[in-house]
Amino acid sequence: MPATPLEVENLSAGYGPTRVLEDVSFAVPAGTRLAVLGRNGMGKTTLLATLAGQTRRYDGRIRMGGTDVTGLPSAARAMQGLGFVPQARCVFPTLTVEENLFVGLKNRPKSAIQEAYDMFPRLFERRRNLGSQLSGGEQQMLSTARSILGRPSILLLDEPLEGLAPVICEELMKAFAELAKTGDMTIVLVEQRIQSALDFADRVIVLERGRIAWTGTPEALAGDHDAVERLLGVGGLH
Amino acid sequence: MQTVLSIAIDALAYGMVLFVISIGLSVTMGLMRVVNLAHGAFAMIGGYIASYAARDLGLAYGFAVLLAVFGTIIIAVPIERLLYRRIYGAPELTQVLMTIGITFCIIGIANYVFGPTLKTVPLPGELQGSVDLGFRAIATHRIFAIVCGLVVAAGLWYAIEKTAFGVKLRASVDNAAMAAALGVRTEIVYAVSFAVAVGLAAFGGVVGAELLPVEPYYALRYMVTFLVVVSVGGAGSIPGALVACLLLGAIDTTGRYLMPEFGEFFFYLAVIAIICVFPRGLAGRAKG
Amino acid sequence: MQPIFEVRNLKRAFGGLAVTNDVSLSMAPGDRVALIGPNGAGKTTFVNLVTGNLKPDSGEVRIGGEVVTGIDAIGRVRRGLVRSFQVTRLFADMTPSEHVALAVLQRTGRAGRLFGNFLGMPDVMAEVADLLGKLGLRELMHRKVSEIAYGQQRLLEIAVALALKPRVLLLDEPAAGVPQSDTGRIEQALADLPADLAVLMIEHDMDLVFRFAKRVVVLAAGAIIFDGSPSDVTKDLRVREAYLGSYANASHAA
Amino acid sequence: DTIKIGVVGPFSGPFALQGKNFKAGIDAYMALNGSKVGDDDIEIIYRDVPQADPAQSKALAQELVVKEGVQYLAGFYFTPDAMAVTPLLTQANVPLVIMNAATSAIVTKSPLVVRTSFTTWQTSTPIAKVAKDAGVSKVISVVSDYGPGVDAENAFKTGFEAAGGQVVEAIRMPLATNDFSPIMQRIKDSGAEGVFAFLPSGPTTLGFVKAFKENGLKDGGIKFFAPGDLTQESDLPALGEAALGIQTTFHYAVSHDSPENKAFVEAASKAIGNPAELSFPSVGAYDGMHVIYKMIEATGGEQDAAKAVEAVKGLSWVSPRGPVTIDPESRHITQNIYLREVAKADDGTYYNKEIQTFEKQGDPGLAALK
Amino acid sequence: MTTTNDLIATAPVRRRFGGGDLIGLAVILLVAVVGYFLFPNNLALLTRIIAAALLVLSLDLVTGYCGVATLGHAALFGAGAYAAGIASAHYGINDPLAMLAFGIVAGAVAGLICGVVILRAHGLPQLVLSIALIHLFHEFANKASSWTGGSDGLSGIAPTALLGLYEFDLWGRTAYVFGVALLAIVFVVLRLIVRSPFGMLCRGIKEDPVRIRSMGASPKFALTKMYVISGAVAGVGGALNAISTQVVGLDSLSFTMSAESLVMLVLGGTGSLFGALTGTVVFMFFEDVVSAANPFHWLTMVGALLIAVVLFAPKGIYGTAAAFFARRKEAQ
Ligand SMILES: Nc1ncnc2c1ncn2[C@@H]1O[C@H](COP(=O)(O)OP(=O)(O)OP(=O)(O)O)[C@@H](O)[C@H]1O
Ligand SMILES: Nc1ncnc2c1ncn2[C@@H]1O[C@H](COP(=O)(O)OP(=O)(O)OP(=O)(O)O)[C@@H](O)[C@H]1O
Ligand SMILES: [Mg+2]
Ligand SMILES: [Mg+2]
Repeated sequence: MPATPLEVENLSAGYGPTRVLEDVSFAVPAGTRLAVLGRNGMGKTTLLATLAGQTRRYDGRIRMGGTDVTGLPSAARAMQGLGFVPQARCVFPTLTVEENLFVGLKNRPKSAIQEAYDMFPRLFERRRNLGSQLSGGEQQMLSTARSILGRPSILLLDEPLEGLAPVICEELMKAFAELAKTGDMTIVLVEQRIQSALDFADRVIVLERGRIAWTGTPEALAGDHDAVERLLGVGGLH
Repeated sequence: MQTVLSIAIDALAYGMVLFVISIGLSVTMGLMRVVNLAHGAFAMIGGYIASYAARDLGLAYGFAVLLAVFGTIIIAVPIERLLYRRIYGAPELTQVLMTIGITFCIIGIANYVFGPTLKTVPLPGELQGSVDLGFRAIATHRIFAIVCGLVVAAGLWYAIEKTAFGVKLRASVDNAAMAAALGVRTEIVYAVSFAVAVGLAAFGGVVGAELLPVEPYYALRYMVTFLVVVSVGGAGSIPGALVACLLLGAIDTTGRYLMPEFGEFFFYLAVIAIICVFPRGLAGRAKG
Repeated sequence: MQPIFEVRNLKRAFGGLAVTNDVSLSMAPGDRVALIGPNGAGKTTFVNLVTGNLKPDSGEVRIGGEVVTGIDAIGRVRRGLVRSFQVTRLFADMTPSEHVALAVLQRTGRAGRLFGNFLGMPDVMAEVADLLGKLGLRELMHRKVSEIAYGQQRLLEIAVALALKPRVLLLDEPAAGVPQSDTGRIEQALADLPADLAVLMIEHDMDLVFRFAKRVVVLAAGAIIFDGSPSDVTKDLRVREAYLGSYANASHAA
Repeated sequence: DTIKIGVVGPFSGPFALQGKNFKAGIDAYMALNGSKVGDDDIEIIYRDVPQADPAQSKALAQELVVKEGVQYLAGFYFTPDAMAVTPLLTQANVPLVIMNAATSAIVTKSPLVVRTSFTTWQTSTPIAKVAKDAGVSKVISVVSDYGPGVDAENAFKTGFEAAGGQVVEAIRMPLATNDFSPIMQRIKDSGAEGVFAFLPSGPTTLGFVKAFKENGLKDGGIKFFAPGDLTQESDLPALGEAALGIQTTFHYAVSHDSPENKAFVEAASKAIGNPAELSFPSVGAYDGMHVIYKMIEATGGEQDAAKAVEAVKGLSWVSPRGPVTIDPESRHITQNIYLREVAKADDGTYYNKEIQTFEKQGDPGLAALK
Repeated sequence: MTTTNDLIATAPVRRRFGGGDLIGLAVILLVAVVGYFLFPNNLALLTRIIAAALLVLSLDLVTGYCGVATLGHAALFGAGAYAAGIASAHYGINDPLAMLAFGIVAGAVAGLICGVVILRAHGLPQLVLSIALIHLFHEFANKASSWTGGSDGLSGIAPTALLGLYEFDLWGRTAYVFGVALLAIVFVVLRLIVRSPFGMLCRGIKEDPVRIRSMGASPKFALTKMYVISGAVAGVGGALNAISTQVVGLDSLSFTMSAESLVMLVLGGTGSLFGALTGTVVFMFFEDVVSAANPFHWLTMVGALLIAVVLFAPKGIYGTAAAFFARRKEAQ
């Protein structure tokens, strides 16, 4: 039996003295598309950042593919197959688009950059421009493409649709689904557009003040009007 | 005409010496974003090692230079691990405080170990004496410095702009956390870059020792010069630093020739003028 | 009615790329315009040009009939042209109440005062409380901005713009990063705006666009390819292809 | 009782070498003459002013007087530091013995100031005569652009023109000059037969002397004249070959041949640790101590500044530099000025070789002040 | 709908000149009195510390509150010192308060000049502009030696008795009390200014000038104004220095002094008046103690202090202590 790609046990984390995540536990089987939902400031970003090794962890363990990565620094986790698209995009402003993509390659040959251009032709047009010169949506494309280039086995996406045109959003969600299926990639998605997230995911976690308040399938969530109203603050889906 | 040529030669030689000594600072300050006021201190350490090796141990010049570069790097490695690593990404003023502190310590130690007198690095026979250019003589070691400057400039430019390491370095500087999330081992990238910068400082300290003689206060005496040259060029840009050195060298030399009593005015007015026209330095990297 | 905001033949290129290619647009007081278009179409650049953050290669910008092309960004703000930023630009070390107070003080010409404190100015405080309350930031008003979540920062960004009491308001993706539960607040805040204010909103959230806008302008590759009512835009083939995709078929388009 | 002497000087920082020489001179004097005068023990209290800083100097002097209760103030490398202290002296009832600061005017600021060093006028005037005697009639003067440099320029010009020579050009260059090539070009273009130079002792002299040689001026036959600051002994190992043959006038050379100097150099070398670091401020300090010892003798250890200063007016003795007298009127030291040439000793080291003596020189700068 | 009153009630205590400020003023005066009785023989040092503290406070205004990086702030201080000194030495204006006025005006003018130049760039180039400026000022003072005495220093400054009553004495008592009074007044005024709308505007500029511009305020104008205020404060320090030392040297216009004041500020903690004061007192006192203990090798000790502060108190001594106590309070 293949090891579970991502397991989290009793995780608590935060910033300096401020505790944000409390006692979060879940496991994601291979090829799962997990959506993490929650209202503003409930700790979704913090959860992904902690998984990527970028915030302070107070307690708990994280295992990737069976190995304990709790103490590993960010770079080591990345080399073990973790991909991270942060909410703030974090494009390298003084690097060109091509150089930005190059950093995401990890150890793959340079020619692989073409994959990113195939995914977003817009980036190819702008390949010689600096990251800081890109439009908001272009930065979002770059950030996503950069992480996918490294062929991660687990991909953490923090609001990857923000600022993208509706056509692109559709295509991107299709592409993610494709990656999860054929590429055997486990995807953790944080998204504000609840409908898009539910369409995409096969499992859902809802965070409330840093704790897991609800977990189940998208269909179950759509049917649980009370939870949707209380935890997500919207008046119902579909 | 002869005078003009002659001044041009002097300006070129002076500019290149400035370049060789300060370029390491452009790496730390422009690329690693550390306001490293201790740059001169590392140049000075290089000078002391070379002086000791060549004068007291009687080693060959080339060997003394190598020893200076690697010796300084070896001394700098623990300093990087223990001190510099703590200030990467810290506010500039904190970096100023730390690196001035390091400078003070190095000065104090140098004063204690080597005493306050001037130290020279004896030149090998080939570099002594002058070359006759027809209309004037120029010291051979200055020609050597010019060549060194060109080689360093080309090598460094290539390393930063064209190699994978250069891309990773620039990415780490832009956003260390993100670079790490993409698998870049930022501490190693930083340590290597720092070692390169320190090695260049030591190299410059030795090559430039004829012009800026080595003594304990070297570290502070020329700090401003290095800082000015690098910032006018636009920190982090090798061509920018080169142009700045040549330009400032020319202004300084011409000013000192035409009206030496206003030499300082000339130089600093030019600095102000250049920065007012190019507020990010001649070839400043956009900071995002 | 005389337009309060007018742009004529605006052009700007970066290198060889014509990012704003001969754009003309005018808005009357009370207009509610949505500016949409593919990523990289030049929407943010357009805002930068009209606010004076970027210099156009050619063209003219007027506010209330006055030509402001030669006036800098600050002068344009003082004439009532206010924008919000696509990526939040807030003062990390300051609190929401300080942000809004600063804007109010600036508007009322008191930001240069050397003595006194806004906490002792009842009119300022009342306005601050009112605005922050509207956007649901009351509980956070004395926290540092660096400690509040991104979505809340977006709301504050709008609060600051509103505090300047603009005549023309340009909103660059005000809802990006704001969860569905809170977009309502933004809509409410926009609905409460004075009726004679002209608002131009850039947004990729089509639900919001169609609820808000009375007029939609579509920008593609630096040029306006559509300018008309929301109901017509979904029928425009070019817009559907370049931008809306299958959204045009969804039921939301009113 | 213990009599305390407060010594202010640059003991750290870029001029630390000179401060070290102060201490070496003082230590040498006390080693040779004991640390007691009569029944009183002598205690030296050092205070550091690394760079010219009158505010700090004054604060330290005040602290020395008020808190430490020193009876004598001494040292002072920089003129402004000494100037800042002079207003205190009368009220504090403390004499000030200047061991270096070389601007003529200091002694006029208070009747309680005595100087045992030299002035720039004093050491720069005789070289004008040397230049003229060497058959040079057109000279270009090149000095660092600050107080002492200007003094040197004026002193030389006055002396040289009096002797019938002509200063064709006077260049003042910034203190922080690193590259002297353009200056050398100017010298070449001026058509002068000789150059008079003044730079403060320290790192820049190295560049200057080297540039003089490398730019072909030395080989071009241009003669080089300077006061001795330019070839102070502690810089000579670095200057080396390039300085060979340079003629300077100064009040003291470590190589001075006399039994007094032999004893002094031996004691001072021991005090400073590395004999190569020994330089002129040490002798100013040594003689300053002599003056203070005489003052203590005269007052019997009582604190009476006026009486102490009165006692040394006209005092003559044989210093390591030769015979000297405190001029009763100006309270500045009258001494021999020597013409020296940089020469190579048998052991390969370089030294200032005395070749001519100008006896009993006063301070022409004071006359120029009036 | 909320009322203004309960808003103020929930606000952290930040009134116009509240209890915290009075405590601050009391602390300053208390330290001054303790200093007087602890070091009655070393008042000159304490006066020098006060003059430096005024310079560092002035620097804090532009660096700590506005984010302007400068290594040339002594230009403002030196202008004040020379103006006060020249008024006395050349024009016979010997009344300390008149000299002070000269110092303030000259400092403000120098602040205006420096502000106009330095604000043309940001970051490192800005730092270099300030370095260039301080060298120009220094060189100018060196050249104008008939006015300034050049490198020999400007002597002949002879302030008369303060208010016609208190002579400047050997023990430096008058100078010290004068200095303490000036410091207290300046502190109170600055305290008011940094809390005013203008102070808030400057903090905003420090974080994001572009945002401020889009709020309709001109960062350049505000910063220039702050520079003038800062110049007046530095001018007070310079004048105090000239009055108490009675000699003004080129060092008061030097890069070294500028750099040292920056070091003191960062040591204490930028962006807080107490940080500036703490940094000055700690640095100068430490320097005095170690340089008296070992005049030859004390620099190493100072270097070690700076490194230690960065390692263990990265926000400066006061800044870190304040953060520590704030956290403790929050935890309770
Ligand atoms: N750097 C920080 N320092 C202190 N607290 C922080 C910091 N960043 C976030 N927080 C706090 O942590 C909490 C969770 O923030 P987080 O960004 O994880 O929320 P989120 O669920 O991603 O919200 P959003 O939907 O707005 O992106 C918030 O209450 C926020 O105030
Ligand atoms: N300084 C610049 N130099 C070169 N190209 C630039 C510069 N600024 C913007 N661009 C390019 O201009 C185009 C338009 O950018 P703009 O930010 O206006 O797009 P946008 O319509 O706001 O897109 P989005 O919806 O993604 O925010 C982009 O392709 C961008 O890469
Ligand atoms: Mg988030
Ligand atoms: Mg945009």
